[in-house]
Amino acid sequence: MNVEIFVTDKAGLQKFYEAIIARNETWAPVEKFGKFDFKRVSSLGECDPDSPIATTRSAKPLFFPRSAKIMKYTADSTGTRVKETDEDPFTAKRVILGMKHCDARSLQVLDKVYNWDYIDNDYQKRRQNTVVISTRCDKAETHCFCTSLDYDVENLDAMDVLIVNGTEGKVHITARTEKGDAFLKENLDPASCILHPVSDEELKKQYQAFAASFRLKMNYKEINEKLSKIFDSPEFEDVSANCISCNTCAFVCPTCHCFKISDERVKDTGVRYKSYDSCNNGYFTLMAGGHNPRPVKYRRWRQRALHKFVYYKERFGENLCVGCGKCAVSCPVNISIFEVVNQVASNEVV
Amino acid sequence: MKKVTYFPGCSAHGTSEEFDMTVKMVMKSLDVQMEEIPDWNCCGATSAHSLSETLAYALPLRNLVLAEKLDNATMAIPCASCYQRLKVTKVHMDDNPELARKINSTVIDEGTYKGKVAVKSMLQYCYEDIGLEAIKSKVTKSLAGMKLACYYGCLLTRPKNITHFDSPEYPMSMDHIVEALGAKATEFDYKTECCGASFSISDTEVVINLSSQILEMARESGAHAIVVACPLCQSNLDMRQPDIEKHTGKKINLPIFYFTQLMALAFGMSQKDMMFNKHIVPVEGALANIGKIEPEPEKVKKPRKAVEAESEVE
Amino acid sequence: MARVGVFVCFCGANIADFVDVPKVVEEAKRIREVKFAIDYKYMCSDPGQQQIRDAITQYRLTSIVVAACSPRMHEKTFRKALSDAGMNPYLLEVANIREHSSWVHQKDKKAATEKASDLVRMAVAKSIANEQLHEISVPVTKRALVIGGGIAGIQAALDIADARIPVVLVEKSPSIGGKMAQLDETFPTLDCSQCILTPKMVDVASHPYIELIPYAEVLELEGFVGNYKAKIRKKASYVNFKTCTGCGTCWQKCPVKVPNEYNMGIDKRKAIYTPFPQAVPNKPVIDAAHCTMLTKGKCGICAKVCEKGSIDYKMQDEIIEREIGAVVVATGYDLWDPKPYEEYGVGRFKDIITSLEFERMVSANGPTNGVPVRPSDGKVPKNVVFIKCIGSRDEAKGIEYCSKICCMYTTKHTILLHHKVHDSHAYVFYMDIRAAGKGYEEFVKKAQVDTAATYLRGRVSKIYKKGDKLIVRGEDAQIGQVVEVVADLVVLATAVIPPKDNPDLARLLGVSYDKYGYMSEAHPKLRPVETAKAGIFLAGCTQAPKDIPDTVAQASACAAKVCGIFSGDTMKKDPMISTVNNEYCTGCQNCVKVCPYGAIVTEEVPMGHGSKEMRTVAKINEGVCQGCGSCVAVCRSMAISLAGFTDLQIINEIVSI
Amino acid sequence: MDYTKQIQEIASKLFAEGKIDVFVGYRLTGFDENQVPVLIRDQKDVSQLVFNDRSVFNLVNYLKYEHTRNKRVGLVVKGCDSRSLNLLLTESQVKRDKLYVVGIACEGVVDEQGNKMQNCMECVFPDAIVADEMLGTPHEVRKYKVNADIDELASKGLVDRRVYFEEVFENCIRCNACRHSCPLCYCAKCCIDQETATLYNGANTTSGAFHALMTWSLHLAGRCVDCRNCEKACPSHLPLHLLHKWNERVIYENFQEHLAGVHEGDRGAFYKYSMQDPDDFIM
Amino acid sequence: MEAVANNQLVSIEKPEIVAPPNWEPVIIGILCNWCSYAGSDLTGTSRIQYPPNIRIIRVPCSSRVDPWFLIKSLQTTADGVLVSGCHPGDCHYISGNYYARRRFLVTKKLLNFVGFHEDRIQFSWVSAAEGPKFAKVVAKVTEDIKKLGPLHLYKKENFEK
Repeated sequence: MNVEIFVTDKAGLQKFYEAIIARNETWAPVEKFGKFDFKRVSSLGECDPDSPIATTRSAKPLFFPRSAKIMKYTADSTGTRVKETDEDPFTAKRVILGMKHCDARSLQVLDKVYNWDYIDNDYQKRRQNTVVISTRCDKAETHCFCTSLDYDVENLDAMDVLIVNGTEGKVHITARTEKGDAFLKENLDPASCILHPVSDEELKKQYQAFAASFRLKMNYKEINEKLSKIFDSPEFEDVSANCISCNTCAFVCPTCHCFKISDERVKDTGVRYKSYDSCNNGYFTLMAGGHNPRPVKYRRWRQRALHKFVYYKERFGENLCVGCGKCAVSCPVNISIFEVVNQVASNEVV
Repeated sequence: MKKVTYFPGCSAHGTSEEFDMTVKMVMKSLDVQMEEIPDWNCCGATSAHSLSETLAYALPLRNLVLAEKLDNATMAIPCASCYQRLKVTKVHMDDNPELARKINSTVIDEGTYKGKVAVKSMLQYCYEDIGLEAIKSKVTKSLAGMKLACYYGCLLTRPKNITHFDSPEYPMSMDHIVEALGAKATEFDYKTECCGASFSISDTEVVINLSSQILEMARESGAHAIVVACPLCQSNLDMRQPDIEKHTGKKINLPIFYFTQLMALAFGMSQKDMMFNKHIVPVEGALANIGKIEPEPEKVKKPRKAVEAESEVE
Repeated sequence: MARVGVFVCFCGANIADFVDVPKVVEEAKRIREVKFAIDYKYMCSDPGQQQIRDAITQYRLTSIVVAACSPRMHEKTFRKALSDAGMNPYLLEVANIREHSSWVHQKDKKAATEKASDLVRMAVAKSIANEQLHEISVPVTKRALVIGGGIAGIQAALDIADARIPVVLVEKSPSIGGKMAQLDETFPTLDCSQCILTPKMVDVASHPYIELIPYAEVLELEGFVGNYKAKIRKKASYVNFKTCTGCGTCWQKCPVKVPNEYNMGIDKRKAIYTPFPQAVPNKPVIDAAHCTMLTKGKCGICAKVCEKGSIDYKMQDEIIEREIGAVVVATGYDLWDPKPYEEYGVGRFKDIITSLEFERMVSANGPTNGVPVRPSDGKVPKNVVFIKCIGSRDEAKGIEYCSKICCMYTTKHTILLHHKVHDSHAYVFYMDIRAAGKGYEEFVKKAQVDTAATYLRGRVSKIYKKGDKLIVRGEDAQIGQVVEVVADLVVLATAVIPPKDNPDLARLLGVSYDKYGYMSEAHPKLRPVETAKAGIFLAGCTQAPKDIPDTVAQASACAAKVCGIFSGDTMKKDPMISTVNNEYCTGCQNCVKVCPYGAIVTEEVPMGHGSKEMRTVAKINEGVCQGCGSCVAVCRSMAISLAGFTDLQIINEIVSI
Repeated sequence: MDYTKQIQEIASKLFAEGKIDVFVGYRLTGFDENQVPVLIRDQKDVSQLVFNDRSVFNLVNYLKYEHTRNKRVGLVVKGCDSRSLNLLLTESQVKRDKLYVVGIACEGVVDEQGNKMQNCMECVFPDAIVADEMLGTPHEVRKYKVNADIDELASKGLVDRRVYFEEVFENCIRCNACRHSCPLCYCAKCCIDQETATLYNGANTTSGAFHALMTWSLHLAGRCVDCRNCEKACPSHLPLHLLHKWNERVIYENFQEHLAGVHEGDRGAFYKYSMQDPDDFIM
Repeated sequence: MEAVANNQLVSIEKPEIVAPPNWEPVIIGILCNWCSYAGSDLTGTSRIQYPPNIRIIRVPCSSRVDPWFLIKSLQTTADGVLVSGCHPGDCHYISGNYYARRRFLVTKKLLNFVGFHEDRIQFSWVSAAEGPKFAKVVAKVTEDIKKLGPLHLYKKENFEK
């Protein structure tokens, strides 16, 4: 496939960003309390979308908010009625700047589960109304290992628009999807660019040099195979010993998508919320009546590791982990999932 | 060598010159170096605390602040009144840092009050810091034969929660000191009664009345002289004695000594330096008793004891 | 689904005039859980209650809200109505729309009505979370423990035992009798103290329902009302009481002399002794601190002279355990040491004595054969000065309170002095004469006339010695002058203070005590006999200074309370108490720390179903818990809940306003 | 501050003597200089142990898991950690005779950027209070100082503080990492776990986060030892220490200079009282 | 922020929020059963009038009051909270109010620290005999809260007044 690449310079890119922010509801990595997270921005000064910044949390909250209203109801002696819910603030049209490849990739993974037996309309709406703009990664962080996983790392269709910082101060802007194409037509001033057709192969080639620079590498195939066989390995108990069950990994993970439902009632009106949950949480599998199939930490840990590396793949043909390393960065006790799955898989099944 | 900060107070330069003098002599012989507070000021007694609380605290506080510059742990004050003002100020300042900051701000030019110097009367210093043993060791000319009534006055040990020294009603520290010098302290119940010094000028009658009772009780206790540790006590009891004798028609003739004068005497120093000539009541009669040791009276049959703590075996 | 009935009361015009009652009913009907709502003129009347009873069955109601007066007024009434209709009475909630709305918002009917509706909605929300509660019954052990064998302990023990309830009477010293046994005569009747006390002492010793344990102290008390377990240490007496006949040879022959406590140290007793001739039990004990056989291993005379061979130098302290249901504390009082009165020369002048020393001197069986003498020279005093309020009412040196009995016994002492030394003269320095009591004022008046004692109102400022006399200087406030009295003897009426170890005992029993060390009653007016800990009662001076009649009255009151507890085999208790959910309890024991009643203990439970590993959790003792909820608020893991005031109930109220 | 060798020796000796079943210490992550807590169960693994100024995490936290429950545990504690251990001992969560505590006279630890942690600069008790064996030179007792951040924030106006904290609560995602990383949060049922009951604010809303953080900090008021495990754990990087240090300051100033975990048997300021407690804020 | 007319009430913590016309605050009063609840009953029996904004919740003792009752109240229905118990030394349960006092102080200061006006949470000791005092306390609290305007911090999103 040949794609059109707009080539411009730094000043042109700056203008492009300014135009986006001025015309759209724009989200970008913004520093808060010393770390970066996606925040609504109203001027370019607030953010720096030019270099790909590893945010603490992914862009997941924009599609799967930490807490979303499902419905609102009233209950009195005449009966219970569902009321109109307020407009979901996350379904508005918006643009996300500076999303890393892995984050963008995670949306593709999530799409599978959200389009599976139940179609989550809110999610679909949020996806459709969002334009994702990524800047090409140029540096592997300590915990990055996206290149070792099974999907095509050179797949560049996860984002709608890709921006690549080329040589000699040149900047390449490419639309990767139809949505992206339309977006560029709307927001990019063609006068500031040179149109330059380039083959997809060429783009991918540029990428390979960068991929070679990764320090963390694993043999995904082998690990996937081994993990699927060692459900009963005592090794899980060992590797999870220093985990403190804090849920942080799941909450920062771009692909974790478990949730819980809670009701809050004041007087005669109530709201039903859907909020994040995590399989590391001791209550996660607690059933009415008190039975809990995963009462101890290592079983929950095993569930998380296997779900990431085995189960999702079995069901959807894709690995759930995108290798972004966010969980290892945020882990209060510095546990790395990369290290752990390698360790578990390196032990022979007894 | 010990070092102590010295706050002489105004009377040391006037009525109680002999106190100041003998203190310095005695301390020298006891190997104590006294450092006078540079540029000290009036302690404010008694006019300041009847007029303004701030002034009453600020005057002594300035002295306390200056004293801290000398870097001695303790300051000793011969005058009971000065001692009282400085001690009260110290205790209140240490208890209430907020107040201390406030008062300190009025004399802030001199420095910040830290509360690190202990305030003691000269008597307390001799008794606690120097100690009876050290005093005893310096005695060359025992005062044996002399019977002395120790008079503390109203301020040295009171109020108890300020001074924390000796009994407020029946103190014994000076008694122990004079006994260390070889003299005999008489049982004297009026040792902390008021001598009326505040009315010294304004209502002499009161003074005559109160002081005469003290002198009479001292006489009755068999004392040859009275020992004091306060310039006001001394001047009152000494100066008023002729008036009192005239008023009551009874001869009293009790010289009033500073305890440091007697210490100097017992340490064998020259009588000339002790300025006995400043005394109104002549001292010679009393001093003549030194060396005249009475035979111990035969023991009277022991009266039955009210409480016997120890058990005894028959 | 909850089905709530709401009953709104007019309270005649009390509510209806200021609150739109029909509107309140209408609002209540809009609530989802309310299935029935009605108003009535007087809900508390029988027809009103009948409406509730009828609606319960007719509408299958699961909880009831009555909007009427304060629950402190009629909660019990309506609970009874629920009970009568076969409903658990604790499913009731009362919305206080009278005291909290109609009576306090009389100028604004609209606001009062809105508020009343809110209060009803809150009560409905709370009642939904109400649970069925059942009165708790606690079994009781019918045996009482009396601590202290003074007149208070003796009276309480006798009264309880007379109701055929077994009593364990523990006395610290070798004999019962206490302070009263040291008194010569008692005011205001001048009865001989020994004459009225000793028969009671003998009764105690011979009573079939009283177990007397002298020379012993309570070490531990655990459990709760009706179910205490006491550990008592019986000190070694070195004399076998079973064989000893009390013949007295041993103490006549004993060579060791010790100051006699009974006579305030005025004379001596032996190292083997009975405290006084009429002691009960009248068996000697060996004072281990002074006996040379026990301290140095030399002597052994008493063992040699004892024909019965009752002396056993190897005897050890013995620990006795008793199960009991209630405790009467009657530890009595001590006298304040007047040492801080340095201006009086206390300690220096031998002829200043305390009242109890004087009492012993004038006592017929006292050390001086009933004649007061000067300790310094043994002469009989002529001029005696009595000074009252020594330590009492004196914040600076002593304690703030009035010791209550000093005025009366000083008056008695002037009489006794007058009787014993006819040509004597008494001077009394006093602050006030407090003679409130039957016959007391008359007693004082008569004494003043009979003895011609000089009463001087004012404080003594100084005592000094002149020759062999003491000069007492004080103010006579009535003439506004300083007076000096020449005295042969000065008697100080020292303050009554609690025994030194009262706080220790109070802690051991789990009873609170005040800043002086007196044990605290549950309520100063309405529960003066009980302590805050159920089943522990106070008699006599252990609670506050008292004279003998008051002490005896309080002791009998204790007996009545104890008998009340023991009137059935079980006790009924309000079910609004805390419970622990073992699953959530972490065993941190914060609740144990804050519980004012010691109602929380710990227990071991399995870690999980069938697990062998054990963990510690808190356990509420139903018998002791009073339902304050302190433990609930400090329980971070929310394992404790207080029936009637659960988190859910309170939150339901908050969110439904 | 590097006690790697000493700790390896101690652990090795303890295993050799059969005194412990598990040793809780630190090892390197293998990726960078940061460290992972490690539970050593065998003498052959003690060579993994390290200890230096990157040994940040408060290991007392591990005493609440099944891996150490009812086992004989060897443990490395710094000053702040030992205070939390003291509280756990007081609250009967661990038994002293089952522990072998290696106390550190701590010189302060550093954050990921290598800067000394703020709490270490303000530390009052750098030396382990509870220890069977001490490493390092003991420090003199330091004076309690009010945290500078607290001072700055407290001196701001009400509205400014509200704006600041609104941001905090808005950014909280209620992952409860704070409560799980806190050694003093050992409740089986935690009041801020959303599952306990919807009654207690179940949803991950700002309002729910406000409730959770308030309640949580009040449960730690008078107990928090300022080890900052929670703050390090927070993926949103919320300044959680502000809440704790504020409470600590209020408690220190009002309740007889109370500091948490300093004395054995002291459960914290809310589990005792004094007649002298301030009463002027009550009408 | 829009200019607000002088006579309009704004929330003290969020000045951008303006009180609706005829706004009346809701105050939750948590009273201990033995002193303050009895005292409030006495206010009623004495017919002493006070503002009708307070809604009273009965608890056995001030020590039963968990700080999060106050937090929950402010989050949902209340503009202000009053907690009242027995005077120090008078607690029916001996020492409950001493423990409560400590918690209250810290809770009040903490909420103030994160942006609530300190008058939003108030405490009082009202004995069973202090009917007039209870009325005065309620009047004062009501007046204070009225001055502060409506509370909109961390309100439950479904709560509408």
